[in-house]
Amino acid sequence: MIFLVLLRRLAEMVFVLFSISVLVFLIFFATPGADPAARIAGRGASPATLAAVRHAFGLDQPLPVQYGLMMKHLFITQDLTSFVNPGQLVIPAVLQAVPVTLSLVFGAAVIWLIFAVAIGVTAAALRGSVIDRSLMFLAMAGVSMPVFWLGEVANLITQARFHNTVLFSWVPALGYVPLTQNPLLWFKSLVIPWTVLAVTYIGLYSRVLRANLVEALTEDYIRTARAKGLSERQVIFRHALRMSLITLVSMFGLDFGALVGGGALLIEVVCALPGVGMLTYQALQNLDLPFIMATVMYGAIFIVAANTVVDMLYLLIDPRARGAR
Amino acid sequence: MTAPILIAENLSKTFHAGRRFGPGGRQNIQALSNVSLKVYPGETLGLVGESGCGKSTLGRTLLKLYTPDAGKIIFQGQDITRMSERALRPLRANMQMVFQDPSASLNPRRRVGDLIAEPLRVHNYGAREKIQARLEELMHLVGLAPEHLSRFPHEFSGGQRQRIGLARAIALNPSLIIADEPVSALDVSIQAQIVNLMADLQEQLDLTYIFIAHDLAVIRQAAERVAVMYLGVIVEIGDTDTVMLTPAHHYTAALISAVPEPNPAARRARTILQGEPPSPANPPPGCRFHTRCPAAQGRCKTERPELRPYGENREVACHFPL
Amino acid sequence: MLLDVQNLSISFRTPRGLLPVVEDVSFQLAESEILAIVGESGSGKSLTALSIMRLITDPNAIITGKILFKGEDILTLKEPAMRRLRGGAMAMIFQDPMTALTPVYTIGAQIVEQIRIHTKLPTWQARLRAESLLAAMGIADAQQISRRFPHQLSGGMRQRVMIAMALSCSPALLIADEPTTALDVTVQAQILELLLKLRKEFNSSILLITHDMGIVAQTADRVAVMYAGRIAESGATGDIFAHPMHPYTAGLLAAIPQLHGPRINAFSAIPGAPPAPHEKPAGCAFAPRCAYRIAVCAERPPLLHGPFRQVACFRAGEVA
Amino acid sequence: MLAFAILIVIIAACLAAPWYAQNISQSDPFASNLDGSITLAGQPVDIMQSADTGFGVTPIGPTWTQKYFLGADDQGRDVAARILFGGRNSLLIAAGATLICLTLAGLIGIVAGFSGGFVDSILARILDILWAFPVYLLAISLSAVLISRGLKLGPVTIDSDSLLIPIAIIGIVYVPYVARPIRGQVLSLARSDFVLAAVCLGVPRARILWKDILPNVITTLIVFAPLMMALNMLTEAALSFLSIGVQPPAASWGTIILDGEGLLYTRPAVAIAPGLAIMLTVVALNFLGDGVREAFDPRAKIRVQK
Repeated sequence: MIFLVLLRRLAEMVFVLFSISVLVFLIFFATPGADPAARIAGRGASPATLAAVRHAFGLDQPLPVQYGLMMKHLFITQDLTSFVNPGQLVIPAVLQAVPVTLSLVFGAAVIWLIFAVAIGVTAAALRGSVIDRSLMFLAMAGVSMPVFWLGEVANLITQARFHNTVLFSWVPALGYVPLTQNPLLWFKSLVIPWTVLAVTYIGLYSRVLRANLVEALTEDYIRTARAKGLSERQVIFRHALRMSLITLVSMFGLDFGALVGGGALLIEVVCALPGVGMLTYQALQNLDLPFIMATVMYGAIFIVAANTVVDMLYLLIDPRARGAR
Repeated sequence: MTAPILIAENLSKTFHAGRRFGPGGRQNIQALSNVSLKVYPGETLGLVGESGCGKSTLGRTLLKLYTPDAGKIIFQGQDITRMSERALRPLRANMQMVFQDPSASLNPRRRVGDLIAEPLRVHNYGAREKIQARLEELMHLVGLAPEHLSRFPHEFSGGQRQRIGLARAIALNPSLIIADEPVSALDVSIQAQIVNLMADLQEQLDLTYIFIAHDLAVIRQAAERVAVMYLGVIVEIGDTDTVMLTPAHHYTAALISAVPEPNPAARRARTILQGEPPSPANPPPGCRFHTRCPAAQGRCKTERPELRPYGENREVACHFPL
Repeated sequence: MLLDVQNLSISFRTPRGLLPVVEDVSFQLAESEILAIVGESGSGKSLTALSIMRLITDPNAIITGKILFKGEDILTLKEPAMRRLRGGAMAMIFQDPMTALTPVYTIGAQIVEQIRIHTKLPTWQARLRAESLLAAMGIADAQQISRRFPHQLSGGMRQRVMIAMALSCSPALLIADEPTTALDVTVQAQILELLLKLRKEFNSSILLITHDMGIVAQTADRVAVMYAGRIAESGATGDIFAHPMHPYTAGLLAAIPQLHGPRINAFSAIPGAPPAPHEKPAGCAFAPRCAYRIAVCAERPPLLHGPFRQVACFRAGEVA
Repeated sequence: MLAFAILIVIIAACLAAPWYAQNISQSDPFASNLDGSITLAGQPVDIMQSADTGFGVTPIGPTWTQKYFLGADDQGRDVAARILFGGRNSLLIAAGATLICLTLAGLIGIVAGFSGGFVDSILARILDILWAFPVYLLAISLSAVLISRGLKLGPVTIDSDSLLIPIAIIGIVYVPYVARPIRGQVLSLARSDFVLAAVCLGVPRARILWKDILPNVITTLIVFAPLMMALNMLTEAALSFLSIGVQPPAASWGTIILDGEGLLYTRPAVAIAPGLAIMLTVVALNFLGDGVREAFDPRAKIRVQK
C-alpha cells in the first residue's frame, strides 16, 4: 500500500517537473517577440550573423527538438554549456553553488524556527496582553520588510557604520568561506545573512503559529486536557503546540524548498554569496539561457521534492492522514 | 387505493471517497442499495434510522439532487430518473425540500423576502405586486409577520428560521415535501410548534410529506407510515402504529427499545444492542443486520432477505421476523 | 454533601454590557447520587457544569457565588490545588467524543497521561491500569485499542474511552455534559447502561447535563430543570415527572413526543421561544410564554423555595 | 482604522508628487543635476561634492530643508521628490497587479469549482503545477524575457519599459495562491445546503452562480485584496531592485533602493528612505487586511463561550 502511494507521488513529481521544464522552455524560447538568437548575438547583429548563431546553437530546429536537445544535455549527457561563455559547463557550476545556498538556508531555518516557536508560543500563551500585541506588531513589521533592503541596512550597520565598534568588529567582509576551509569564518560570514533571511520567516511563522495555537486552544480536546488536570503550560506544549506544528511543518517544507530552489536569490545578491540564486541572477543579467534553464530546473526539483517530503512527513506526524480504521 | 405520487424502484447509490492510490485508498460507500418505496398523496411517510443509514441520501435522491446509480424514480407518473435538470425544472415546483439546519439552507447574505420570493421569480409567478402579496400570505401561513420579510436569516431564532424554510418550500404550492430532519436541530418546546405547523399546512394545502428523522418518537407522532432503514436498505415499512407497537424486524425492535422513555415509573431492563453499525464502505454480506442481530442464524450471513409483506399493511426484510 | 452549589451566577462582559447567562443557581449533590440538570439550549446548564470544574477560560467571564466541593469552596482555590482536583477527585466527560480527544496521541497515551498526573504510578503500571479500565468499559481487545488513534475509533468507542479516562483516578464526582447527544440511539443506550453500572462500581456521584427528558427519567435520582439561566424547579425525578409544579416543566413534559401510547393529532407546544441572554425580561424569564402569568411575574423573578422539592414560581401550587 | 488612515496619507502624498517637485523641492526629479548648487544656511552648497577620498563626487546628504530634504542621488536628483514619484508607480503596480490577480483567480476559481468534473481536474492540475513553481523564479524569468524585448502578441504590442509588464507579471504569478482557496470555497459552496435548496427550487445554475455563489466569492476576494497588494508591493520592489521591474527613467521604490545601493556607505538615506516607505505601506496594508478579515469572517467575531 505504502509502496503504491510512493509510486503515485513519484509519478506526480515527474509530471510536475516535466510541466515546469516545458513552461520555462516556452517562456525563454517561444515568447512572442523574444528571439534567443538575437540575445546571443547581441543587439544590432546583422541577419547573417543571426542566422549563423541560430544554426550554431540549434535554434533553427523546431521547438520540440530544441526542447529535447536541451533536456538531453541537461539530464542525460550533463554537458550543457553556456551560450555566453562558450565552453563553460553548466552543471558543475550549479553543483558548486549548491553548498553555499544550502549553508545559507539551513542556518537561517534553524534561527527562524527557534525564534518563531518562541515568539508564537509566548504570544499565544499571553494572548490579548500588551506583550502579545507588541510581539505580533514586530512580527508584522518583519513580514513587511523587503528582504534585500534589510540586507543592505544590515550591511550598512555591520560593514560600515558600526563595523569599528565592539559589537560588529568580528563581522568579516562580504562573501562566502566554505565550511571545509575554515568553519569559524564560515560561521562568521554567514551570521548576518542568516539573520536577515530569517527575519521575514520569523514574522510569518510566529504569526501563523500564534493564530493556530489560539484556534487550537478553543478546541474540545484542549478542554479535555484541562479537565484532566494538566497545567496551562502542559496543555499548550503537549496538546496545542503538537497540533499546531503540523501545519507549520508543511509550511516549512515548502518554504525551505523554495529558498534552496532559488528563493534566496535576493539575499545572495545583496550579501555577495555565490549560491544558486546568484548564479541565476548573473545568468539573467546576460540572458544565458542554458544557465537559467538549469538553475530553474534545479529549483523546481528542490521544490517538488520538498512537496513530496512534506506529504510523506504528514503521514508520519499526523495519524489522521493515514486513513481511517 | 389512489395512485402513488412517488414511486422509487430499486434505487442504488454509491459514493466514492479518497483516491485510488492515495493514503487510505479508495472507498466506495454504499449509501443506498436496492431501495423501493411508494408514497401516496396526502400521507406522511416517515423515514427513520441511525446516522449513516442512508435516509438523507434517499431523500435527496428522490428529489434528484443526487443521481441514482441504478433504479427508477417515478414522480406523478413521470419517470424523472434520467431527466435533465432543465426538463426537470417545471416539475421542481411540485416537489420541495425542507432542510435540517435552516441556518445553512438559507443564504445568510439575502433577506428573507428575497429568499422566499426566489422560487416565485424563477417560476414566473407574476408581477412584483403579485409576488409581494403572495409573500405576505406565506408569512401569515407559517406564523410570521410581514415585516419579517426585510430581515436577514440570522436575526431569527432556530424555530423561526425553520418557518422561513417552510414558507419557501410551500411558495409554489407543491404536492410533495421532503423534510430532512426538520426538527432535530430544535429544542423540544420548539419542535412541537414546527411539527404542529407542518400538520396544519398539510391539511390546508393537501401536502404529502416524506418526514426524515432519527427520533422515533417524533416519527411516531408525525407520520402515518414509516420506513426503517439500516445501512442503506429498508428493513421494515408499514403503518406507524403497527411498526412501532409490534415491530417485526429485530432491528426495529432494538431501536424502539433503546429509546429512553420519559417516564421514571417505567424504568426497565432494555434489550440493548451490542456493537455499532458497520461502516457503509464495507457492509456485511447477507442480511446487513446479522452482525448485531440477536436472532441471526447461518442463513442470515449469506442470503439477503427481501422486503416481503408481513401481516397487514407492513413489509419486512427478515428471514426470521418477530 | 459532596457538592453544594450556592447562588452561582455567571455573566460575561461584552461590548453591549454585562450579559447574565447563569443567575442565582443553587443545588446539592449527595454521595453516589445522580443529579440531572435538564434544560434547552442556552439555559446555562453546560456553563454551570464547566464552572464546577473551573473550566471557563474566557477572561470576560465573571463567576460569583460558592461551589463547595467536600466542604471547600473551589472558586477560591489556587490554580495548582484546583488542578489536583480536576481529573482527580472530579472528572468530566463531554458531548462530542469525536473532537474531545487529541488526534495525534494514541488512546492509551492519553489515559496514561491523566493517571501519571494524579498518581505516582510508573508508566508501565499506568499503561496496565489504562488497559484494565478500557476492559471495564466493555472494550473487548483493550490492549489493541489502547494503541489506536482516536480517528480510528467509532463515536461510541471514543465515548467509552472518554469515560475510562474520566474514571481513571476514581473521582468522587463525575460530570457528564450531554454524554450521549452526539451518539445514535442504540449506542446511547449502551453508554447510559455503562454509566449506571460504573456508578455502582466506582461509587461516584454523577452530575448529568442533558436536554433529553427521556434520559433523565431513565437515569437520574434527582433533577433540576433550568430555564434561561435559572433553576425553575428541582426535586426527585419521580415527583417532577408525576407532578410538575412549574408551568415550564409541565409544558416541557407535555411537548415531548411519545413513542408509546396512543398517537395524538397535535402536540401541546409551548408558544414562543426562550429569551436570549441579553433580552431577558425583568421578572420571570418564562412569563412571556406562560399561561399562568399574573402581574407580579413581570415585576421580579420568583425565587426558588421549598425544602426538598423546590420551585421558582409565584403560582406553583396551582399548576396541575 | 489607523492603518487605513496611514494608507490614505501615503496615497495622497504620492499623488501630490508633481506639486511637491514644483513648489517645495523646486527641481525636476527625473533630470540629472550634476552641476547645480543650493543655498543652505546662507552658504551656497554644491549638490555634487568632491568625495573625501579625493576621487569622484558624492551627492549632497539630507538637508532636512525644503530642497534636497533627503539629499540627492548619484545623478543629483532630489531623492524626496523621487520617492513620492516612485511611490505612485509602486502603488499603481501593486494595485493593478492585485486587480488582475483577483479577477483571474476569481474567474478560475469559480469556473473550476462550479463546473466540476473534467474542467475542474484540468484547472486544478494546472494550479498545482504553478503552485510548485517558485514564484520569484517565475516572475524573474518572465520579467527578464519581457523587459529585454517587450511583448508582441498579435495586434498587442507592449513596450519593454511599460509599467504594464510588471503589473501583468506580478498579477499573474500569484494567481494560484488565490485561485486555490477560491476554488475550495466554491466547491464547498456548491455543496452547501442553500445551493442545494436553490437547485431544489428549480433555480437555473447561472442564477445560482450569480445570486448565491458570486457574492460569497467577492467577499473572500475583498479580504484577499489588501494582503495581495502588500505581497505585490514587495514583489515589485524585488523585481525593480533586480532591474527587471520598473525601467529607468521611471522610478519606483525598488529602483530607488537600487540607486542607493552604490551610495549605501556614504549616503545611506537614499536606500533607507524608500525601504521605510515600502515597509510602512506594507505594514498598513497587512493590518488593513487583518481588519477586513475580522469584519467579514464570522469566525473571528467575538464568541460567547458555551
